[in-house]
Order: sequence, then C-alpha cells, then structure tokens
Amino acid sequence: MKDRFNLYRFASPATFYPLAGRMIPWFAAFAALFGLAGLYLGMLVAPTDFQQGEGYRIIFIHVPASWMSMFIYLVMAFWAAIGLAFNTRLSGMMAQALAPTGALMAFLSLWTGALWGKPMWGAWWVWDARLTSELILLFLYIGYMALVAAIDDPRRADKAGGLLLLVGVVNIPIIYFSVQWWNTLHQGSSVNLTKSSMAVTMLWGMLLMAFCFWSYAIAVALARVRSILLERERHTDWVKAELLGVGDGERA
Amino acid sequence: MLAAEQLACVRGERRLFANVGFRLDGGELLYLQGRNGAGKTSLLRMLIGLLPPEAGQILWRGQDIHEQIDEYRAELCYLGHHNAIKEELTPLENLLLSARLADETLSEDDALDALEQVGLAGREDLACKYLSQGQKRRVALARLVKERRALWVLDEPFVALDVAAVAWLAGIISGHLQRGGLAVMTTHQPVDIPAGTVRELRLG
Amino acid sequence: MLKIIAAVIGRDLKLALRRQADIVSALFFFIIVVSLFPLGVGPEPDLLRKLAPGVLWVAALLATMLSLPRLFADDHRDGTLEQLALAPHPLGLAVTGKVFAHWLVSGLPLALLAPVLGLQFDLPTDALLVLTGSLLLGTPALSGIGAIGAALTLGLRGGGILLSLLVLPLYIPVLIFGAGAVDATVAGLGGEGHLSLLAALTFAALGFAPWASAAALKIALE
Amino acid sequence: MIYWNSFGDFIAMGGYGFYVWGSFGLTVAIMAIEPVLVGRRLKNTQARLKRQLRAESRKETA
Repeated sequence: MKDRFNLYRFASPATFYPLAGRMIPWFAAFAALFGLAGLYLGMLVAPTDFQQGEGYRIIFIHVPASWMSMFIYLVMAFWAAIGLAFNTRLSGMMAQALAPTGALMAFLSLWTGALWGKPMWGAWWVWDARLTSELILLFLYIGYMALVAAIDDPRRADKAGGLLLLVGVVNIPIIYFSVQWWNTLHQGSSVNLTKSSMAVTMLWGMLLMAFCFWSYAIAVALARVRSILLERERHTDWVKAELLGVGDGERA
Repeated sequence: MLAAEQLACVRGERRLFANVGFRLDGGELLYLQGRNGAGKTSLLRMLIGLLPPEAGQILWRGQDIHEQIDEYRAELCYLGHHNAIKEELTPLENLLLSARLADETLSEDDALDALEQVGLAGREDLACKYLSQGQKRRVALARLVKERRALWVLDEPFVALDVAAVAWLAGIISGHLQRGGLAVMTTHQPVDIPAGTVRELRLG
Repeated sequence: MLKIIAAVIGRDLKLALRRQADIVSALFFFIIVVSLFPLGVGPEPDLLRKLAPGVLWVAALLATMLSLPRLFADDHRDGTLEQLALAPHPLGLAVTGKVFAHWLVSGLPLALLAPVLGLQFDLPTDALLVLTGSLLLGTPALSGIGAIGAALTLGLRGGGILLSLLVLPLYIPVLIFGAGAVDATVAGLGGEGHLSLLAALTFAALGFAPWASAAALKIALE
Repeated sequence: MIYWNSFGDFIAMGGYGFYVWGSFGLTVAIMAIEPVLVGRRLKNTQARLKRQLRAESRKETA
C-alpha cells in the first residue's frame, strides 16, 4: 500500500515538477563527465583501427546516437502504453518531451553514418539496411511530432500520439526485418561493416559516450517536460504557488 | 434507473462544470438547460459513453455504464445535432440502414409507416440531398417512431421543426414516457410534454 | 458479428456506387502516374522492365492514399460515425467492414487494372500474373494500415498531408514484399516467398488495424 | 598513454579529419544548442505565466 502511495505521489505533476528541477543538474553533470571521459579515451588514448584508419573514431558518436534514437522511441512507446492503460497525465507529456531529442539522435545517427560511409564505402548514402531503417525511424519521429502538433486539445494529442507510438513500435521490427531482407536481396554482402575485434579502450570509450548521450537525453527531456507541465497545468494551484514561490526567491 | 454522480467536465483547459448529479427513473424526462458553452452537449456525450468524465460516474440500473457498455448501448438511443443520415441515400434506405447498423429489426412496412408519420410520404425514394433542412431532420426523427429502447438521449430535437412537427415530436416523447421510458434532452425552447414527470437540470 | 460487418460493407459500397467519381479519379491517377514514368526515364524496354514493379507498386500506394482521408471524414461530418460508435457491438467490427469496403473500391480495381499497365512496361506474362496477385494480396494491408492513419488524423487541419506522413513509413514492408515478388519473377527467381510474406503481413494488418483504428476513432469522438 | 604524436596529427585524423570533425562538430553543436533552446523555453514559459498570474491577481484585488 505504501509503495502504491509513493508511486502516485511521484506521478503527480505537483511533486514531479520540483523533483525534475533538482534532477536536471545531476544528469547534466553526468553527461559532461561521461562525455569528457569518453572523448578522452576515444579521441586521445584509443589506437587506430587497422582496417579503417582514424575514420573509425566516428563510431564514438555514431553508435551511441543510433542506440539512443532507438532506445528513446521504445521509452516513448512505454510511456504511451502507461498513459493509455492508466490514464496518467504525466505519461503523454514525457513522450512529447522525449520526441525532439529522439529525432535529433536519429538525425545525428544518419549524419555521422553518411560521414562515415563516404570514406569507407565511397558514397555518402548507401541503401544499407541499418541506414534505411534509421531513416524510417526518423520519419516515424517526425510523424509523431507532426500529429501531436496538429491536435489542439492536449489530452486528445496525448492519446492519439500514444496510439501512433504503439502502432509504430509494433511495426519497427517488421520494417527492420523487411528492409534487411530487401537489402540482402539487392546488394549481396558488399557493404557489410568490417567487424574488427575491438580494443578494450575503444569499447570503454563507446560505453562512456553512450552513458553521456543517455544522461544528456534525460536532462534535456526533463527540462522540456517541465515547460510542458507548466503550460498544461497553468490554472492549477500548485503552478501558481510554484511560480509565486520562485518569484519570492528571486526578490530575496 | 439512470443516475449521475459528481460529474465534472474539462474541455481543453476550461472546466465546464463540476459536481453535477441527477437521478432519473422510468417515465421521467430530464430537461438539460444552460447558456451556450455551458457543457450541455458534453454532458450528453458523457451520458452516451463517448466522453469519459473527468470525475464522477454514471450508473445505469445501478452499475457503471463503462462496465456494461454494450448492454447499456443496446438500451440507448441517441440523436445528436447531426442528423446521421446519408445525403446520397433515400429516406427509406437511411432508416433501414441505421436500424441494421444499430442491430435492430425494422421491416420495410414499419419504416414506410414511420416516414408517413413524419410527413415524408411520397418522398421515400428521393435522395436526401434534395430534401430541405427540416425534412432531413424529420428523416432523423423518424427513427424514434418505432424506437422501443429504454433511454432516449436527444440533443436539441426541436431545432429546424415547424409548429406541427414540434407537437408531433412532443407526442412521440410522451408516448415513450408513458411506456415507462426515460429521456434526457437539451433544448433552448422548453416544449410542453403532456405526459411523464419533467425534471430540470441547469448547467453554468 | 458477420451481420454487422456485412451491413457496413453493403452501406459503403452503395454509397461508393452513388459517387463513382471518387473511384474513377483514383484509378485515373494510378494510370496517369504509371504512364508518366516511361516519359521521364526513356522508352528502353530493359530499363522499363526493371522499373515496372517499383513504379506500379508506388503508384498503387499513392492512389490508395488519395481515397483514405474520406474513409471516416464523411461519416464523421454527418454524424453516422457517432451512431456506429454507439451501436451495441464493438466499433472494431464496423471498422473491419469499412476497411473491406475501402479495399473493394480502391485496392481491387487497382489490382485488376495493373496487368494492363504492366504491358506498357513490357512485363512478361508470369510477371503480370504475379503483379496482380501481389496487389490482390497486399492492398488489403494498405487499406487496413491506412485506416489507422485516417482515424488518427480525423478532423485535423491539413489532415491529408499529415495522413501520408504517418502512413507511408508504415507501408514500406508491403511495398518491399509486393514489388519484390514481381521483381523476383522478372529475374526468374520465383516470387512465392515474397507472396507468402505479403499474405502474412495482410493477415496481421487486417487483424490488428481495425481495432487500433477503432481506438483512434474513439479518441477523435471524445 | 596518449596515442597522438602532435596536435597536427590529431587534427588531421590520418586524412579523415573532415569526416571525423564534421561528425563531432555537428554533434557538439546540436548538444550545445538544444539545451539552450529548451532552457530558454522553460524560462520564457515561467516568465509569461508569472506575468499572467500577476495580471489576474491585480484584477481580483481591484
């Protein structure tokens, strides 16, 4: 019973808003810390890759960005499911706060993929299964954001967006599978990435960068969800108290 | 039979009403009144189970309507401010189709009879797009003639009707109440319903 | 259960037949788009044979998109959608009926017309057969997935463009296997594998899509 | 410990400088701009709502 109570307490916007505010600096600090450590290992310490030369160092942002782009979509779908099942106010806002960061991650993944592909495969873009799926994932993000932006009523936007996310998450494996199949049929195995055994420093560099991206995404999403919360709940007493409280603090 | 408890409605970010409740039994009619934008239509949409209430619940025969939604809807007849008729179809086709889609049996004779009652005799085979606004409304209202479901929810049923049609509709509703039916309706111009107990609920 | 599906199919077909202009214009769009390609890329038969599966399938996809915005919009405007939602049976059944009816007036004619257009691209007979088969198998999935998009964008500003933005990425697997089947036949590899995957996609879409659409419609009706 | 011999080598990235720095540059730029935009949006929202609140309370007391 006590757990239940706590869960509800944190799910209530009035508690969550200040909590998020306190959490943001921590995640920002983690992001900076992991980022610096990861860059140090990846850019300064790690040796070159004997097949790909120094160009492989793009991996330290390409792979974390791709992971995050997929992970964020899954997290959004998770919030969507929670929101549709339990009708919690916060879930839809969380999904909306995550979407732009997820889309940026997908874009970064494509951008760095292109910059990696040019020296390795000799082309900015190849219809490789992974790049193609990533492109479709970017379309899914854009579709979600466009749908949510087109609906005026925030509650309807949450629900419709959530439904779209669930439909998308069911489709992602199907899309990935079909694209991969299509790719192998058309291209043979000509553009497989070289799978060199990775040095331990490289692996650590990549993991640290992944943690950096992860903390970064959380910090940005929390900040964004705070604006959405204020906007949505601006007629409630807690927002009024919160705003006036902040005002007092500034004057003091 | 129908009870609403502590209903609250929020549209967009405006709180339209809160703590609205009523009870309605067989043979009773509830007039829903209030200025424009007070939430009359929203309350009706809550009663028919399309709009989940922000707070509170609606009970039908003592049980929450969302726990028995198909059974509840089998006893519910709703007439919105859209006529729910297809312009390309004739009045007769419209009537038969809406009965079929609502899972009711309506014979062609009964349908013709109903159309005759609403004064559309001779126009059964004319596509509805050639009818006037009032005539289209009558096609929609013709559904009520053979309607035997217990609860009628009517959104502004008297709009666009002439005096004779208003009297006719009042008679139809009276008949429904006399059979022990319930009715909830919104209206700007209160019309005398000769039979049944009339309750009023004012929003805003 | 079947009664209500049949009733909705019957109603939508009757309505579509009284408004034939819609069906005919989607078909003409299909014909024109397909016929434009040879003018754009040149008349070499080898090139056209290679392009044909993709061109015909993409054109079929776009032609399907054309009729999607009206799938629920008319019923929404005149209030019949509300009545369907209030009927004492699950809304998903009514949507299933609407999806079938949409396929009968959009997907089926496209599939029947496609072999004639395939001749323009110098496709061999077996490829023409597979083309028709793949469209027959795949277009129901297009109607089903499209219904989800149509329901989500119901009543929104710029709904048509938004609808394509939402639905086209979800159409990609259907496109890949549909065009792939024809492609494989042209290449002499046999398209059975593609066709069975396409059938699986369609079954999954027809089982899942009406219920997702019904949920979206309920959100739109609130 | 450090792999590079000179700063020039580090910048050149064994001939891949353009690709590597193109990737890192845009990533860093995006990760710098996005938080600024989000933070500004939060500040603006807070300020705007506070203004509205003040206007409302003034109306009530008047």
